[in-house]
Amino acid sequence: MKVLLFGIAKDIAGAPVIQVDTPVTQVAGLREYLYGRYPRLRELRSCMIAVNKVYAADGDALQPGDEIAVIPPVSGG
Amino acid sequence: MKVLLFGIAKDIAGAPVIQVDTPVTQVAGLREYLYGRYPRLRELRSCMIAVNKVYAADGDALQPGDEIAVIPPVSGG
Amino acid sequence: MDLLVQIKDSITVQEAVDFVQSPSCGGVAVFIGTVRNETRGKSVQKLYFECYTPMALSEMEKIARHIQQEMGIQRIAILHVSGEKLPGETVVVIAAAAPHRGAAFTACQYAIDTLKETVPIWKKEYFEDGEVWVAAHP
Amino acid sequence: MDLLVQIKDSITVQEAVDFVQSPSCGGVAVFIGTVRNETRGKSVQKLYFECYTPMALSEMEKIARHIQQEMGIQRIAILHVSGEKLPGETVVVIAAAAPHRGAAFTACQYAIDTLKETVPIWKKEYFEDGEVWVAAHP
Repeated sequence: MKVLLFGIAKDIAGAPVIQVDTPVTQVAGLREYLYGRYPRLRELRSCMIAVNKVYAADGDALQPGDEIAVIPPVSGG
Repeated sequence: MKVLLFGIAKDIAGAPVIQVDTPVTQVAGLREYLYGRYPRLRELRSCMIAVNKVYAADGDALQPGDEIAVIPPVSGG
Repeated sequence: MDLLVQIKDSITVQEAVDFVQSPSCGGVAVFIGTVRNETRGKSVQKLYFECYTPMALSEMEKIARHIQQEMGIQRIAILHVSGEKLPGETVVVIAAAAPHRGAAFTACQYAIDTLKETVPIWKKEYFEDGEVWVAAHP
Repeated sequence: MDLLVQIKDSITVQEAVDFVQSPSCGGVAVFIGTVRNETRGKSVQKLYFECYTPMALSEMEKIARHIQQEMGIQRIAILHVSGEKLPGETVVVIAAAAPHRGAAFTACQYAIDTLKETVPIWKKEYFEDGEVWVAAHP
């Protein structure tokens, strides 16, 4: 499973895309995986997950082929 | 004493400037004079008098040399 | 000078925005009024704006100064046209710049609301079958 | 199409206004955001905007559709830049046209407020002594 990262999350991971090799089937599981691999993500004001370009809740399921992204606090405008 | 007229007041008077020959010393007196000479001014939604480019109240005095104007309802913007 | 009030034949949004924008102000709110092609269901051919220009500029400046002194606005531009205008043409542009965008919106709305009540400018609408001074009668 | 959402290198106020203006809408409200030359007392050299473009466009379109369906707005444009921007440059333009100007102001403010909360765009500020992703930490 591939995960896109943006802004400070990209800097923390050191890459715009990472590969997740552990099987995760829910947003909550992915979040725990990411926090374990990149503890500094926990320091952010917020850290949302988007699935197929829509904000996802922790209980949402992940399917193979989903476009998954880590959304640190936005600051456009 | 000269009086400037604008918008529909100018149309009612048929001129952009009129001469007032009766002596008037207050805005209220001028208003009565104008209503007498141009009764259709009474039909307007409002009819303000400006003295030296400032809205005047009925009790304000008029001095020789004042710039006096009839201000029908405004509709800019 | 941090305020601009003008009455002229033709105005653009850009000149108002250029005047108020500054590197120290992050947000600009703008209002643009244009000639509508119909009013109360009747097709409008053109408008004519008559201005008591010196007093209108004075009233526009009062609005601008009030906004600067009471509403947290640093730079403001109020531009209005005079003369004939066709549907789609711009007749009024107001731009306000402020460090806080809420203040810029509030100021811009106050400016157009007050302009429509106090500034001695008169609009005549031309229809196929006649013409009328807007809002003159009850 | 009566809504326009775009992310690109450079945007102008005029293109947003041109899109929303129509002879049937008398009033247009606009918000323009520019790069400030300082933030929290520190001089800003430049900004960098990173966008998750497909999702950002989708969120911008949600804002635009909500405004059209719930707020009495006929035409709306939401434009945002990506990449490097210097102080004074325009980074966001929102324009809303409505028969009633109050609705246009309300919609414009709703759009910029919501954009800043939901649209996945990130701003990095460059100072003389370093750089920081805005609002990332508590």
